[in-house]
Amino acid sequence: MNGAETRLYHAVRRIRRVEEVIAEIYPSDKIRSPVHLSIGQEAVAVGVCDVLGRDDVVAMTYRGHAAYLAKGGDLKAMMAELYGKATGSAGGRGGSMHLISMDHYVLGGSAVVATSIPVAVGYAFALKKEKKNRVVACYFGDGATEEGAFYESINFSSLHALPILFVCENNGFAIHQPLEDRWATPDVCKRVEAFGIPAEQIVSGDIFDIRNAAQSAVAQMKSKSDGPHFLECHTYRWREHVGPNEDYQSGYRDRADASAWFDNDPVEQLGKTLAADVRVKIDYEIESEIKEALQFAEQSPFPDESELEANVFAV
Amino acid sequence: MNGAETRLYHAVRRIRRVEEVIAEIYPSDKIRSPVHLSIGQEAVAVGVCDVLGRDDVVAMTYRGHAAYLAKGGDLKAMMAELYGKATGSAGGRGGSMHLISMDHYVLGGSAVVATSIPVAVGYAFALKKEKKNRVVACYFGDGATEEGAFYESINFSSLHALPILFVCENNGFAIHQPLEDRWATPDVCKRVEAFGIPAEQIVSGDIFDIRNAAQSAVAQMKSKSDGPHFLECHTYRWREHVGPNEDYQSGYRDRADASAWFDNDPVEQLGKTLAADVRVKIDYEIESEIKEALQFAEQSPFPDESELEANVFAV
Amino acid sequence: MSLRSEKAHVISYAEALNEAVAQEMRIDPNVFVMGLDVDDHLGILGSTVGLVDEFGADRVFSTPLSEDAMTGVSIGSAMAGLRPIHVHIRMDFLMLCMNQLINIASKAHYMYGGAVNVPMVVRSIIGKSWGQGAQHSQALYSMFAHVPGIRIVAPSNAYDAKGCMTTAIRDNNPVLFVEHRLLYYTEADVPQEQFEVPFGVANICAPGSDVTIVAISNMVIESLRARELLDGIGIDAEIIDPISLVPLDIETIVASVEKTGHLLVVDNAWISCGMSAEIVAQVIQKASTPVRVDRLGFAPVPCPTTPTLEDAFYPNPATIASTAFRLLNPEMPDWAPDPERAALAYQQKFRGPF
Amino acid sequence: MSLRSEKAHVISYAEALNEAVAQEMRIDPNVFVMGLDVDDHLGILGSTVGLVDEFGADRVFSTPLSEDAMTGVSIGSAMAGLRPIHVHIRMDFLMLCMNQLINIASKAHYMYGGAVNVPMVVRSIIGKSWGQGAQHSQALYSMFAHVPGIRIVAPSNAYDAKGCMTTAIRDNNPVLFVEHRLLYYTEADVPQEQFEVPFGVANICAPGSDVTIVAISNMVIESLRARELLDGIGIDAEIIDPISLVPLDIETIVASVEKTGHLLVVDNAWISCGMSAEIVAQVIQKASTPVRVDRLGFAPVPCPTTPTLEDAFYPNPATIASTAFRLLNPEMPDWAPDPERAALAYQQKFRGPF
Ligand SMILES: Cc1ncc(C[n+]2csc(CCOP(=O)(O)OP(=O)(O)O)c2C)c(N)n1
Ligand SMILES: Cc1ncc(C[n+]2csc(CCOP(=O)(O)OP(=O)(O)O)c2C)c(N)n1
Ligand SMILES: [Mg+2]
Ligand SMILES: [Mg+2]
Repeated sequence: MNGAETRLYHAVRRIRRVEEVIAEIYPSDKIRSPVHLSIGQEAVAVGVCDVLGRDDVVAMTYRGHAAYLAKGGDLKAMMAELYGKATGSAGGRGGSMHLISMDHYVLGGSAVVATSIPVAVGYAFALKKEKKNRVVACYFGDGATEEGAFYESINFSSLHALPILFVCENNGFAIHQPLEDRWATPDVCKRVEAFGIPAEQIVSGDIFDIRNAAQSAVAQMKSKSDGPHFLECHTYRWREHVGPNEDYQSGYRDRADASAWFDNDPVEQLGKTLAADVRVKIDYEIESEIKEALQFAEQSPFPDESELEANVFAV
Repeated sequence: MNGAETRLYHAVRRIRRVEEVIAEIYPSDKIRSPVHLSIGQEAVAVGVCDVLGRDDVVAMTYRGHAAYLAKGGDLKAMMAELYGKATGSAGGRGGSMHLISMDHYVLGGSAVVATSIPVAVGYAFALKKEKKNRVVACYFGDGATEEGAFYESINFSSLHALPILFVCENNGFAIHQPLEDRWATPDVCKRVEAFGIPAEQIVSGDIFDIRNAAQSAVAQMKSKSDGPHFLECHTYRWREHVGPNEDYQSGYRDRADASAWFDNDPVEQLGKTLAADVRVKIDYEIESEIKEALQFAEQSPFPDESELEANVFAV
Repeated sequence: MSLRSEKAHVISYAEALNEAVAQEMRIDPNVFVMGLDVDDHLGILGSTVGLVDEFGADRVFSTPLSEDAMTGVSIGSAMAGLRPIHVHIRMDFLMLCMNQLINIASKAHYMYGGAVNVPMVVRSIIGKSWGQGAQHSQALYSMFAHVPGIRIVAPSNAYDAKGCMTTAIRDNNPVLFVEHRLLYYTEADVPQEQFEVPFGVANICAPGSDVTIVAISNMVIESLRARELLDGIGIDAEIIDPISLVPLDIETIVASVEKTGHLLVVDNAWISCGMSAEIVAQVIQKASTPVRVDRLGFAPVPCPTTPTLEDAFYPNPATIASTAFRLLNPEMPDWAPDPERAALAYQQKFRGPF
Repeated sequence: MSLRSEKAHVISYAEALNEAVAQEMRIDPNVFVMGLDVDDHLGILGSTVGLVDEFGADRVFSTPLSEDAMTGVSIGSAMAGLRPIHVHIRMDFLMLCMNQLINIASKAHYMYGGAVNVPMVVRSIIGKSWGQGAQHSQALYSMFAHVPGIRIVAPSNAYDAKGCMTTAIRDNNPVLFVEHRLLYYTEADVPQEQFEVPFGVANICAPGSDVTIVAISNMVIESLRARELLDGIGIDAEIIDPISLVPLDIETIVASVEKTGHLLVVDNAWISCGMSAEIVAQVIQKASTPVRVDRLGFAPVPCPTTPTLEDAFYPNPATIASTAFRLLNPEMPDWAPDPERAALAYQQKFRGPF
C-alpha cells in the first residue's frame, strides 16, 4: 500500500504544482490561451489513470491538464504547448484545451462540451474489434451529461458492449451554474443505469475510493468484456472556471462550501502518510521537472509563420 | 360509455378509411409525396386526442395523418395538401409529412426524426407562461427516443415542470430495424423516469387503456401542474414504413407477428360494440366525407408557379 | 490487362458504389460500413445490398437513430486506425452531426498538430424532391466547403462514383461523398478491377467554345442535355464536371473560361454562399481575360412539395439552356427551348414514395 | 426630441445590446432571454447583466447544456407567440443546433404555408481567438446565408448593435445576430430611446473613389484603419458596412464599385463559399462596368493557438491595405504599411483568459 501512496502522492502533487505554476505565470501573458485548471480535482484524474495500462486510452476535456499528466503525458510537451511553441504536444496548434499524446494514448481534449464522448466511444469500438483487452477511460464534467450526445453515446456503447469507463467529474457547476438549474433530478447514475450500464457514485472525493471503483470496473471490462461502466465522482473546482484565480467573491458559490474540500485535499492527505524525507524528495523532483519543462517551453521556438497553411490535410 | 364508443369508433374508422383511400389512390401519382401511413396505429392517436381540450396542442411526426385527424384537423385541407393544392393545410408547400392546423392546435409534423419534440416542449413552455391550463401532447416513434434531442427535451421539460404529455408510439421498428438493434435496454419508461417524469407502458394496444392513461396524465397536468408525463404505447404498423403497401414479404418482419395486432384491431373491436345501424350510419358518413374531401382536393387549383418565391419570410 | 476488364462491365451508379466498397473491404479489414439502414433488404437504394452477407454484422451494421454520436464514433474509430464509411440516406440529416463534422473531424489533424488522422467517408444522398419537401431535399455541401479540412466529392456517373469511392476510402481525411439519388439508376462501363479517380481533377465532359458551363453532380446530366438544346441554335457549350469540390480544379475551369469568355455555374444547391459563388469568385480573381458570368441553382426558398412549385425550384435543361443563351446574348429577347426536347429520360424512372 | 436624447449617451456595444433588450422587454412581455450563463455575474460579457434582476428568472434564465433542444424550445415558444432571444457565447456552438435552425427555424413559415411564424433572435458571439483555438474562433454565418429563411445581422458598432437588436426582436423571423467580441468594448453615442436600424440598408462608413472595401463586423474597424494607411499613400478607399448580410444591400455596393472599379471584400470568416464569395459574385453579375476584385478573410486553416500563426490567421489593417494596393496596382511591387501605424488600439484592451 505504501507503494501506492507514494505513487499517488507523486501524481497528485505533480499535477497540483504544475497548475499552480501555470497560475503564477499566467498574468505574464506568456501562456496566451485560456486555461481551465483542475486544482482540487486531481484525485479523479489520478485515481482512475492509476489503474489503466500503458496502452489503455484516456479521453478528456478542455479541463485536461490533470488527465494528460496522470496518463503519462510529457510535461515538457504540455508546457511548450501552452506557450504556443513548435515543440508542444500539438506543435502549438492546440493550446491548453487540446492537449494530446498518442504515444501515451491520451486522446485530444475538445473545447466543445461533450464532443469528446462519442469520439471516445468510437475509439473503444476500435479496441473491441482489436481484441487486445484494452479499454478507454472517458472524462467529462457534470454539464456534459446534459448534451444529447452523451445519451446517444452511452446507448450505443452499451448496445455494443464497448470497453469504456465513463468518468463524470461532478464538480457541481457548469461555469457558474449549479446542478439544480440544469438537472431535472440529481441522480445521474440512475439515468445511466437505465441504459444497462453499471454505475457507481463516489461522493467522498477520496482517491482510494475512486481508484478502487475504477479498478473493479476496468477489471470487469478486461476479464468479462461486459461493456461500459460509469463512475460519478464528486469533486470540487478550487479556482475559477477558466483562468488562474479564485472566484469565491463573485457570489455564485461560497468559500464555505469549498472548505470541506480543502480539508479533504488529496495532496495533503497522501502527503501526511509519507515519511518526511520521502515527501521532500518527491517534492524536489517535481519542482525540478517543472523548472526544466518551463525552460524547455521558454527556449523552444515558435512555429514559423510560413507554416500557417501546412497540414490542414493528412497525407 | 356508449357515447365514448361511438365517438371513438368514428374517429378510428375515419382515420383508417382515409388512409386506405390514400393507399388506393397512391399508384395514380396524384399524391406526389411520400406517405407514412398509421394504419394499425390509430388507437394511439385517438386514445390520447380524445381526452384533450379543443385548445390543447398536438405535436406530431411525418407519420401524422392520424394525429392530425384525431385532433380535429380538417380532412379537406389534408387531402388537398397531399394533392399539392393551394387549398391544402400548408398551401401545398408541406405535403403529407408537414400537416398543420393551428386552428385546431395541430403543430406541424417534421420529416426529421425527433425534431418536433423540443419544439413541442417550447410550445409547452409558452403554455405554462400563459397559465390557462392548456397542455401539449407530443407524439413520436420508438426510434425518436434514440436521438439526443429527446433526452435534452425531457430533462428541460421536467426541470421546468412543463405541461406536456410525451406519447411514444412504439411500433417496434424504425423503418426496418427492430428495437434490439437500437436500444441498449428495452425499458424506455425507466429511462424517462430517471428524469423524474411519471411514465406508463401500455402494451395492450387497447384504446381504452391508452385513453385512461392519457386522461389521468392530462388531469394531473391540468390540476396539479406537476410537469410532464410519458406514455409508451405499443402498437403495430400494418403497412410498409413509407408508401401504400404491405411488406411482410420483405423479410424484416413476419406476418405472424402482425396477426395478434390484426385480431386486436380497434376499428373492428369498437365496431362490434355498436348497434348495426349506428355503425352503418357512421361508416356512411365517413365515406361521404372522404368523397367530398377528394373532390375538393381534385378540384382545387395548384399554387401558381409565380408564387414560388413568395413568403419565405413572414411580414 | 486481364480478360475480365476487356469485357464491358456496365453497372449502375448504385452498383458502382457497392462494388468499390466491397472490393476495398476485401483487401482492407479496417474498412467498415455503418449508418441507418445499411443492412436492410433495400440497402440504401442498392448501394449497400449484400455487404452484410459478405462481411458480417461486425463490419456492416445499422445504428440507433443517433447521427451526432455516431459521427463521433466514426471519428474516434478512424483516429484508432479504422476506416469508417458512415452512410446517411439524406444529406439533410447531416445537420444533426455538424458539431462532430465541423468542430472535430475537419480540425483534428491540424488542431492536434498532426497527432491524429481522421480517415472517414461520410456518404450522403441528395436528390430531387418528388414531393419530399423542405427537409428531404437539401444539398448542403457548400457549408462544408466553407470550412477547411473536409474533402468533398460529387461524382456524376457510375465510373466516377466507383473511382472516387476507392480514393475516398483510402484518403486519410474526412471525405464528404455526395450522391444524387437520380443518378443511382444511370449506368456506365466501369472497370471491374479497383481504380482511383484522383481528387482535384475536373472532367471536361464535352468541349465547346462559346460558354463554359460548370455543373455539379446531376446537373452535369442536365447540362449535357442543355448543351444539345443550345447546339440546335448554334451555341457551343463546354461542360465541366469538377467531380471534387474540395479540392477544386479551378485551373481547368479558368482555362475554359479564358477561352469562352462566359461562365455559367449550375449547382444542385442554393446559390447564396454556395459553390457557384465560390467558383465565380475564383474565376473572376484568376482569369486574365474579361468574363461574363451567371449562376443557376435552387430557387431561394425551402423546397415546396407541390409539383407546380417543385418543378420550378430546380434548374433543368431548359432553364440552363435559356440562361446560357441570355448570358451570351444579353441584348436579345429571351429564348426557351421546346419543353418536350428538354425533358430528361432518366428522370422518368424515378417515382416515389421515396 | 426629449431632453434626454439631447445629451450624449455614450455606451459600449455590450451596453447597447443590453439596453435594447431591456427596453423591448419592458414594453413586450413576450420577449424573454435564455441561454447558457445569461444570468450569472458576468452576464455574457455584460450584455445581459442586470436583466434577471429586473425581469425575473421566468424571463431571463440559463439553460442546461442542451443547445439542440433549447433551440427547439425557442422555436416552439416562438410559434406559440413568445419572442425568445437565445444567447450563445460562441458561434462555434451553433453547430450543435444546426438541425433545429436549418431544418425547422428557417423553413417553418414557408413549409407550413404561412401557418406559423418563428420570431426568434439567435445571438452568437464571434471573436479573435487569443489562443482559444480552432473550436472557439469560428464565424460561421455564411452557412446560414446559404439557406433561405434566416436573417443575419452583424453590427459593427454600438449604435447599430442597439438599433439592429430592436429590429431583430420585432422581426417575425429567425434572426441570427452576430457580435464580435472585440467590438464589445467599443463605444458610440447611441440614442437613449428605442430605435430601429432597418435590415438591408448598408452603411457607407467612409467615402472614397479608388477602391470599394466591403467589410463585415469588426473588419469595418480594421478597414477604416486600413483606409487611413492607404490615404497616406494617396489611395482613397470607400468603406461599406453591409450591417445586415441577409437581406444584403447589394445595390449600394454595386453603385460604389461602379464608381471605383475595384472591390475588396474583407470578411471576418473563411473565404471559400463565404459572404465574400457571394458579394463578389453578385457584384460581377450586376455591375455594368468592368471590375477588379479581391477577397480577404481567415486563412484556410483551423485557427491555431500559437500567437505567431494566429496573428497571420486574421486579416488586419496592414494586410487589408496592402491587398487593396495590390488590387489597384497589380504591376507594382507589393507595398506594406508601417506595422506600428497599422496596430489597432481597441485590440490592446482585450486579454484572456477568454
Ligand atoms: C457545447 C458547449 N456549450 C457551451 C460551452 C461553454 N462552456 C464551456 S465549459 C462549460 C461548462 C461545462 O461544465 P462541466 O461539463 O460540468 O465541466 P467543468 O467545466 O465543470 O469541468 C460551458 C457551458 C461549450 N464549451 N460547449
Ligand atoms: C434524424 C433522422 N434520421 C433518419 C431519418 C430516416 N428515417 C425516417 S423515419 C425513420 C424511422 C423512425 O422510427 P420511429 O421513430 O420508430 O417512427 P416510426 O416510423 O416507426 O413511426 C428513419 C430512420 C430521419 N427522417 N431523420
Ligand atoms: Mg462541472
Ligand atoms: Mg417505430
